[in-house]
Amino acid sequence: MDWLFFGEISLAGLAMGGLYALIALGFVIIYKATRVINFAIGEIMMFAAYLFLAFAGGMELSPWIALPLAVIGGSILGGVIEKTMIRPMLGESPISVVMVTIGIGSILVGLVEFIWTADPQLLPSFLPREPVFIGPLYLAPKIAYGFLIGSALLIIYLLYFRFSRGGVALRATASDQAAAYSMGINVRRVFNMAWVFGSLAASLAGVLVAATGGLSPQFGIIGLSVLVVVIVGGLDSILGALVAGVFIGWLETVAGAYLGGEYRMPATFLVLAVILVIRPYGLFGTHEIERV
Amino acid sequence: MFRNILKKGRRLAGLGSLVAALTMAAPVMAQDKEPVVFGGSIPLSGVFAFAGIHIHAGLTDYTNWINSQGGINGHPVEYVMEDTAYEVDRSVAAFKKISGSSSPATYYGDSTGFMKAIASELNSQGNTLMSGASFATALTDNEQYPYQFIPGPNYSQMFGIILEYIATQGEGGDMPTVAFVYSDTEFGKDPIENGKARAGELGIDVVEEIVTKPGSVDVSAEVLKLRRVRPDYVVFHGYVLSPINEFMVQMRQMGLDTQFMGTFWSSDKLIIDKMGADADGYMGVMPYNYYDSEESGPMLDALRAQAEKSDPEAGYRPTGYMQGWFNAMVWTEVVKRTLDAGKELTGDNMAESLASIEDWDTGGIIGIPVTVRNMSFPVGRIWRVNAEEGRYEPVSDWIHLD
Amino acid sequence: MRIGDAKQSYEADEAIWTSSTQKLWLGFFLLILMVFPFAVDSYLLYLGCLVGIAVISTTGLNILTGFTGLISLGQAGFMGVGAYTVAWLSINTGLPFPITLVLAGLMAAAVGILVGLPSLRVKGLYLAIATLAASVFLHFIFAEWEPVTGGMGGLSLEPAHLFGLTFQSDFMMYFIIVPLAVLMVLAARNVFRTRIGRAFIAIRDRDISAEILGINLLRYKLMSFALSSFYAGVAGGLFAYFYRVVTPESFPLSMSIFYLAAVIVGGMGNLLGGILGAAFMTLVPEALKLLTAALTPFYPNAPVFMSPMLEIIFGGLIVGFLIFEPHGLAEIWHRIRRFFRLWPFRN
Amino acid sequence: MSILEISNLSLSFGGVKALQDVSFRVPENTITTIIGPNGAGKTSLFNCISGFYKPQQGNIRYQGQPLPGSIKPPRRAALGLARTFQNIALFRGMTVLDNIKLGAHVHMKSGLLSALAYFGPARREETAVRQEVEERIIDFLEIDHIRRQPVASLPYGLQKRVELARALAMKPQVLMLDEPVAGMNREEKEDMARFILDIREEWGITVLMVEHDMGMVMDISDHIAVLNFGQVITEGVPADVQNNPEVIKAYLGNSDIDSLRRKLNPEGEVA
Repeated sequence: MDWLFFGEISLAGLAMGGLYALIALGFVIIYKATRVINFAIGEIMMFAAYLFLAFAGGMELSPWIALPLAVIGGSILGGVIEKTMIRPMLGESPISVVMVTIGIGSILVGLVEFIWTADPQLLPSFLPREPVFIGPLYLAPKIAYGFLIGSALLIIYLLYFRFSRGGVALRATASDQAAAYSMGINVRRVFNMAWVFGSLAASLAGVLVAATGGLSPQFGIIGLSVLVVVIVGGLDSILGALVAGVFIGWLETVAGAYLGGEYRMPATFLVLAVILVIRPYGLFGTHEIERV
Repeated sequence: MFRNILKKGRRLAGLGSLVAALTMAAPVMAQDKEPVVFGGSIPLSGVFAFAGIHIHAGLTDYTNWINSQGGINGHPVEYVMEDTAYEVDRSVAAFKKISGSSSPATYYGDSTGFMKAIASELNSQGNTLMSGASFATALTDNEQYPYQFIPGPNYSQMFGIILEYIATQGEGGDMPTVAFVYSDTEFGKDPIENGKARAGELGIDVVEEIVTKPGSVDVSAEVLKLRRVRPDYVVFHGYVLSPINEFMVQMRQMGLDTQFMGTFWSSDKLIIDKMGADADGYMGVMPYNYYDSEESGPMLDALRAQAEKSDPEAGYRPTGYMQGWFNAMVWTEVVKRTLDAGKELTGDNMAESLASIEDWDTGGIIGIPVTVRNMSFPVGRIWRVNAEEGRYEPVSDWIHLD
Repeated sequence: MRIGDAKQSYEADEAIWTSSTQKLWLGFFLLILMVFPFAVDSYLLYLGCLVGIAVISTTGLNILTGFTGLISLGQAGFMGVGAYTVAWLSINTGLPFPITLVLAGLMAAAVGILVGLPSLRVKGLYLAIATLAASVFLHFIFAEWEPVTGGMGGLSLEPAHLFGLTFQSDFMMYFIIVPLAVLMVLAARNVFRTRIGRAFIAIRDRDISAEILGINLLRYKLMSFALSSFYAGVAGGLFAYFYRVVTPESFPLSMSIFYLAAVIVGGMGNLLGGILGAAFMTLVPEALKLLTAALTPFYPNAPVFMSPMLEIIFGGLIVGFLIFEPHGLAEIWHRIRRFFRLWPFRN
Repeated sequence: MSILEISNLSLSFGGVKALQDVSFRVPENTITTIIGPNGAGKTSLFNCISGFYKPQQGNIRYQGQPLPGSIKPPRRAALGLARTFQNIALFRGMTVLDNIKLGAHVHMKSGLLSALAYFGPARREETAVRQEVEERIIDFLEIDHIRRQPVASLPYGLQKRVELARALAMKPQVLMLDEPVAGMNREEKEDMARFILDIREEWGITVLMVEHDMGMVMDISDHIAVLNFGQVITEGVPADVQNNPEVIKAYLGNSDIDSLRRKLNPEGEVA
């Protein structure tokens, strides 16, 4: 076995996994606070990436201005979606809410095709292009820098939720909505905030992923990989999102490299299936007690 | 973003002829002869729209041009199409609709999936000859698809042409090595088996095979694999753009001097437009002259004139346009040959006329006379991107497979 | 105006069509279905067949999602199983279509049971994700198990046949598809007159109290999966005979979402809704196409926007119906009917 | 003899002890009531009996046979343990008739195939069930006027009655009622009490009930067990329980004894 090769593949996979972790974090924030499984997360990522394209490519802004603009745009989109389409579903069955998010995904794909056509696109390259070596291991520069930017946001998030007032409100709402409400926390605002923050993380990851892999209206399919991540990690576990994100990213890449690209999805979904059977609430998720 | 909307509007604007097509306007000349109908399931929207729009323009412009030349043996030509959004069921619906209302002699199919799905219907009707966007190897099976042909080399033949080119590039008896990178789709897998066999015959070593999902994926692990085997050539197939760019950029960042090549749908100017300087040196196999090539010929000049006339501002016309035009040209030739022989325009008669095409002069669309083999035109040429000029330039002679 | 009917026996009261007016309408509807293929052109005939297949598949998904409350993203995969079964059988055995279709249904049902097995441990959304995993695996199997499925190139098959008759044209296929669709909808209707159907609904409404009533959740969830995928399998089998080519790309995830949308738009847990939803969703693209054709003379770019519009409309219908009319088209239909039943006596 | 015997049952969630060493008996063909303050563990006990919660210790014997945790709720229903819920658990999407028919589920056998065809066994069975439900239950509970209505549209009192009807359709040996008259007005309560008595008298069904309305409890119970903080503090006939100082303490701690007597003593209420 070629350990150097394995090391390089693993490194590439772990770096990709870092981005998965970031998206999964966005997903988990939304789920924890609002109990909504957001099937549209891939499309929100896509939308932000197209915004970046519009700002950096169409309007020829500097990518470093376009990036925050696109990310802000994506998080506003998340907030708007919550307000207009998720909030009316408050109290409906989770299945209906999930289907609303599927519908939202479809609308976003249509909007993107409407505005930018279905043509494949490349994002203006904005990350350094010099190869990165970690010891003897080569890492593609886009992936390396993408990982760094993603991790930075991830750390900011973790600190924010730990120490800020908003973070406390979010965690309180996540653990007990009614109690949070009675403590004077504005639960509706927390819901909206969760969507904004969740979409923000997804948007940044969206731009970074699109920067390495290109962009088209089918981009949202990446949401499937994220779904695997959050189920494996546990829908309501931030730690789970991080661990599973990195693991699934690694597994996908290693399976693709050693078995072939057609094995990427089946490999991760196999892990998903196993987890569903042996630990249905994920590696780190909480098992909820059913009340009669 | 609104500029994009406007820009997209531009793509179709000058082609006001679309209106004519959709509303089946009367042909240009008042003739009492029955019109010959060209039908089409055209992907004006959806994922293949980037090509479909130009295919449509090519077909429309050709129709107008041939009518201005007096039609086919005095029969005016009518082009009737429907948008399919590149969905098989909608393509089938379009075919049923069009064949129910205007009995087309020839028909443009927008995908391999559609061509296969419609085959049984086509065979049982037996009065339409079909070609289209697909260069699928399977469609050259005359038993199963007697009324469908390929307007150029099929994908396997494209690989054959590419490999033949690569074989000539070896120095001092040292055969170059090659890696195939293709998408995990029917389209992507089509020529791989035949390509490997052909490489074996030519003594070319296929050192790596990489399958990826089409479109936006992270390919850094795959690039690392290629870094290990250091192929002299990488042949892409089954992609439009991504991840070709990513392979090229990353491999060059690693300092590899690999040459990159692609098949028909991966050899459009889109690659240059989107990749810019990174596209330099990329090579594609193309059976037609590019619109902006330095070649000329009566038909190629007519094409340029007609394109200029229908939309003076469009400038360059992509390969889809050339492909649409060439399809219609072949249809015309087939219909003409059938009518000349005094036969009816049935599927069998037209297929026979098609098979009789030998050393046919395409007037500059293809640089050499072509002969139909197994319902395809196994001819092509290798072109290479000159990023500075923003166009493809020929690097090989025309290659005609037997 | 109609007046309540007095019934002589409980059996009569349990009948589906309880009044003569209803029977009359039903007869009229069946007559239209009979006459339809003789009266229309090949294009409408084609659409009619498509709607028929969609009705079968939507009814199946409705049993699972609408009546039992188990969301599935695997419908296209199950249809694929049915389609491949039919294709393989007709290539390798030459069995007549009634047998191949039943086997297609059974095969899909078996796969459905397998996919439903996690419902032993997981419920609701986790189960939906299990079905998603199933559709990924099924696609993988379709694409990679070349000796059986023909790989990415798929399989081409001969037309359906029975007693020397060959069902090649859409016209002939119509007479397989539509009667089968009617039959299968009626069968589903029957199920919901019995304890089995009631158990499904009980599981959907309150699975814990269903359990206390002696309903074995796993057993009935699996039964619902089996029944639902049987319908999908038959629909897939018809799809195979209809297009006579089956490839892995024939059954994408978007197709599963299409059927979910049909169930939602039609009305979850309402068989009539399933029919309306299937027809509506199948015809939306065609209606949109007519609209673009009408707009093109004034706005030549119209066709470019058709596909994005379609995506937006699909998504908008799902979201809109869930928010504003969760009972779907069926409820709208009932409102219209109530209006006319009382008309002109009240508003 | 006792149809249901609970011995040394303990149940806890995490650190919370819901039941501690609970033992009592339900004599056959009686109306036995469990009373106790909120949070005393009454519903948890019901959930143990119906098989939802698995007690960590102790066992339950039913008709002389042990009921281990391996016997799941559906099986217990088939064995003749029926129940209603504190907060009504009807199927809101169905009509009254379908809800009641669901109760008969365990006594029906027809399979999927005959259901699809609605022919032969399925049809006969459905018709028979319909007849039985109509003649024995709907008439008895006087709900024939609402049989076609969806339950969601019914007032609270009627919903409770429909839930009782559904439980009766299960042909139970033991009928467990979780607060059958909570939230009802006096007239409705009286109706319900009459039904419960009739069920014991005419149908010969043992009733096990959790109820807060002391008037009704003292009126119709044959046997009462008092639960507090997960423990049985006393057990016996109403008159004994009523005057047991432990019970009085459990109920109101040390506050006004008179109001408590009134609450525990139905006569006091009348007076």
